Amino acid sequence: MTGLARFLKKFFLVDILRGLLITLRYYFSPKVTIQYPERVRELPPRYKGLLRLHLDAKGEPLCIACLACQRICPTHCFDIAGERVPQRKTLWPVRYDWKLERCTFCGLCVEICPTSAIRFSPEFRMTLLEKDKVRFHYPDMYLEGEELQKHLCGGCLE
Amino acid sequence: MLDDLKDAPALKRVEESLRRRFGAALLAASFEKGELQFEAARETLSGVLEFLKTGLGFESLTDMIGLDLVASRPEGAGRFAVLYQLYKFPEALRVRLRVAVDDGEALPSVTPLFRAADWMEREVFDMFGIRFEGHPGLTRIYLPDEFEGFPLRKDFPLEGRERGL
Amino acid sequence: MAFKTIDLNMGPQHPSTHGVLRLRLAVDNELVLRVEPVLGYLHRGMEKLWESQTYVQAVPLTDRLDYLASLSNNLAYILAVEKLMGLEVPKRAQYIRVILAELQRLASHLAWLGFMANDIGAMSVLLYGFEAREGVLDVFEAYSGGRLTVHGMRIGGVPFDLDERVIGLVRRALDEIPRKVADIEGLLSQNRIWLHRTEGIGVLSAADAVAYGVTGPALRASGVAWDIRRDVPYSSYGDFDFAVPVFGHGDVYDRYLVRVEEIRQSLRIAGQALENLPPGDFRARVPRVLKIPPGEIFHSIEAPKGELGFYIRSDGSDKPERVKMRSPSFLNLQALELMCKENLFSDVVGILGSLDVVLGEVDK
Amino acid sequence: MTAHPLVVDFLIPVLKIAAVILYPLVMVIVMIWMERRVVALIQGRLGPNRVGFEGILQPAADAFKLFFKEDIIPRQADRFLFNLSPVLVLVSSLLAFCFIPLGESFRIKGYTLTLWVAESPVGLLLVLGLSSIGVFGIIFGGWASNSKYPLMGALRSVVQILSYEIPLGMTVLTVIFFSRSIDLVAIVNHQKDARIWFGFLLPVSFVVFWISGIAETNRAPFDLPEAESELVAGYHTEYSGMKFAFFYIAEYAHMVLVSSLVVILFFGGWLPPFPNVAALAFLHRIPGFLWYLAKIMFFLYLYVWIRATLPRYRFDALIKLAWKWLIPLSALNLVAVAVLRYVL
Repeated sequence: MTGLARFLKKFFLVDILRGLLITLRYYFSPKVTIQYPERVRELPPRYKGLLRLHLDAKGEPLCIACLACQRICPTHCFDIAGERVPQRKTLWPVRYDWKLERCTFCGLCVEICPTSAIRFSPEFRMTLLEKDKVRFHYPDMYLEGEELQKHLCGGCLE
Repeated sequence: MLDDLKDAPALKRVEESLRRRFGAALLAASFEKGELQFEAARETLSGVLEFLKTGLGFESLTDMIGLDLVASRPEGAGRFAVLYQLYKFPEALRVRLRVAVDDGEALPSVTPLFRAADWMEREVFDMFGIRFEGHPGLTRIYLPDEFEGFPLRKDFPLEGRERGL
Repeated sequence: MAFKTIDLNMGPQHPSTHGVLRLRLAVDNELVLRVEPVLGYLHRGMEKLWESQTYVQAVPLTDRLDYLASLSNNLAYILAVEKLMGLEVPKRAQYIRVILAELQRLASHLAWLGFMANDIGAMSVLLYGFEAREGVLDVFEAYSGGRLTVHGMRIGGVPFDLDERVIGLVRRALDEIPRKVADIEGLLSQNRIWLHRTEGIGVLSAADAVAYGVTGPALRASGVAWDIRRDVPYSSYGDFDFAVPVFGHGDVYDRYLVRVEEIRQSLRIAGQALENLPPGDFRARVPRVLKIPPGEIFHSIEAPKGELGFYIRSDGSDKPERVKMRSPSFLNLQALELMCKENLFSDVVGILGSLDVVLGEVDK
Repeated sequence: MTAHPLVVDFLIPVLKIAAVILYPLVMVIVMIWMERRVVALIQGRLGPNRVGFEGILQPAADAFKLFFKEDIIPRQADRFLFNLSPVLVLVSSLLAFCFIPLGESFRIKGYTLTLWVAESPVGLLLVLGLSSIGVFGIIFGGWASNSKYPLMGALRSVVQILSYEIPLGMTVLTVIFFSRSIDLVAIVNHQKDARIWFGFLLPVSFVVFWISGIAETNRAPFDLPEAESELVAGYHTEYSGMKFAFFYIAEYAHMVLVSSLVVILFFGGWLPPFPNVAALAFLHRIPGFLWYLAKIMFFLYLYVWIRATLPRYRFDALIKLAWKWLIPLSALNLVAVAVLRYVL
């Protein structure tokens, strides 16, 4: 490119105008962000939201209190106790505490659970008012959707 | 001469020239998992590194690793060990030099040879308490200067001490 | 009247130090005389933690090292453990790992492009870079559920197979990124202000780069053609053909050019790996309680920031006796003083940005 | 029937003064909203659209918030100067608006209502003088905050504004060659009579004036005194609450002022475009004020558009650009226009 062409390009601000054209195109192109509470982005099935326990077909807890998840967890989030129950051979979970504030959502517990009792849910709303709501105790581990929100931040939804 | 070096001719040449140059001062040599490692005494450390850099062309000091072997050390050997991981650019060769250090002993600083060693030696000092003579400014790199104790030593409790600092 | 230099503190809480880095500067009005980085504000004692956790439990911890490239950290640590065990990973898992690692390099470089441009004033490029990066994060989210700390690799292979949904997202990302990068280049590469702020600034000679242990794009911008993916191939990188961009001046502009070119190369590699993805299982059998016989190895990969290496020493138990991480940003940052001397204050921001330093990796 | 003297001598001037103060503030509010929306839209974001219709009340929300924010004065700060500088900056900008003619004067019941507060034969000089008083506010503010980053921001703005006043002044001279008067109203009327806008007659002057205008108001790509990524927030780092709001409003008012100057000097204030094209005669029915407003909005949009696109200059290049490019260029342009004017 000859010196003159480069000078003319420089004098008539060609590079700056090209930049301005690009931003103008973006000004009129569709936007990336969405109006959050009104529209929520659809989450993929494997999304790592809050950990939830699950019941089997008969409504009994899938969890057999084998403590595999408690042992594998790098940040020691679990405190589980099971007891022998007449109606089935495996243990029945009596205490299943999960410390949300320690959890790094790494997924090792979900992977190692023999009966896949504990799984990630697409629930990403984790705002809560009282500090002790961070510790999930046994029955709360089954809450889903709106009841879970009611449990977490107590009725501000009305 | 290590027999299983035959499939790595370049490393074999390095091993031979080192043996020729230092002979007995080269305490041990091992070739496991494709990595050549030498053991040298504290006194000959600078000499060996100098030769490796200028003689054999290992210009890049990739890493310096401090070890606290209080649990797994053979009898009589120093409690600590410092490993120098070296690298030669064009031929992509890796060599590791190991030096045993006892508690309270100091190592000669290699900063004049490898400019990269400056912070690495400060980190080894910060974590293990191994001093390096001739280092331009041997102070702690991560922890505040008034911190007592060396965290990566095996006797340092995992949860830290009650006094916090 | 002796002229007093200002002792200026940049950080640890400053808009352009990308994390909690504190620079103690001696400044004569605008001219920088001394730069002394102060580290440790994000020191979490990773190496001590690793000694008290099993090999499997340590993987999610490596996500938090270079939190902009968590999959590269996973890959480096896992390859080191597999080399220590002498475990051979199935071909399909190696290809999936290459795709994930290259996508992670794209995400890291695009995030860097945004931060770098924003530091020098082009604020819109920050959003364009992040917009392009969203495509890659969607792949990670669909694949393993996490976007930033992804934990998408396991010892012995990868946690899931690539299903249609994930492959579709990868293809979409590989299509969109070139267009967005072209826009960003249109805004920056020939822009006179950008050229003026980056050309000839913070020059690092090849000899200094090697002496200071600088690796990665910064080293290749200084003219040393070294890329571990090509020179010491791992995880079947040898199967793909890609170019290693090398420039000669070693200034901020060349580091920008190297990373932009590397984005194009990563797109090629990920594309090739996706096209000829071999069949087979995606994860080798690994005993649940993993005990590794005594031994020690050092293994490093080409992470987006440079050579990320792990030295692991095992003592036969299920926990490593010692894990040392070789952090590229730590050593790249050491060369900052050399590059910033005799430059103006606003260049320190540019030079620091061009090194692409992430403090999670520096402070461990 | 002439209007009642009380109305003429008291009510109308008071109303006009109120209008002069309200006009820039309204423009500033519109500007705050426009800047946040336009930059957002350029960056692919939606921008504030929650408070009020499409986020129109967002500036009011910001002002309300700033009003209640705690007003911190650094301990060793020089209290008097620290409090004075925001006032200085704001007052100088608002005061300059008295001389800006917004539209033609027209007659109501025998009384000519003029759309400006004061018409002085030296209007242009006054406006330029007042707008450079704002610099003192920035310098005192930066100096009085007694902390390093504001000090550097203040030092930068001193040199920047001084070096860019010279090309600004010279290009204004070329306009005066043609209008033969520095009364703003006369300049516009002259463009009406000559049926051509000075902008087309003196393109080089317009470009240099516009670039210097951007530098004068510390706007990107010359926003070094308040460079977020380097000096945290430049000269107003230590300010908070209403004092910070003063700086914020003053900067936008200054931008509106420079846009008005560009419009008046180069694009015929309130004149409708294409005066000599008969077919477009209906354009004259639209009042002059709306034309003036439309032109200003274009230039304000240009400000924001440039800010969203261009990176920031480094300090030495900024000064080099002024002294090596703009000043020689405007000097040459001055001579050329003078010769041209003499020959014609």
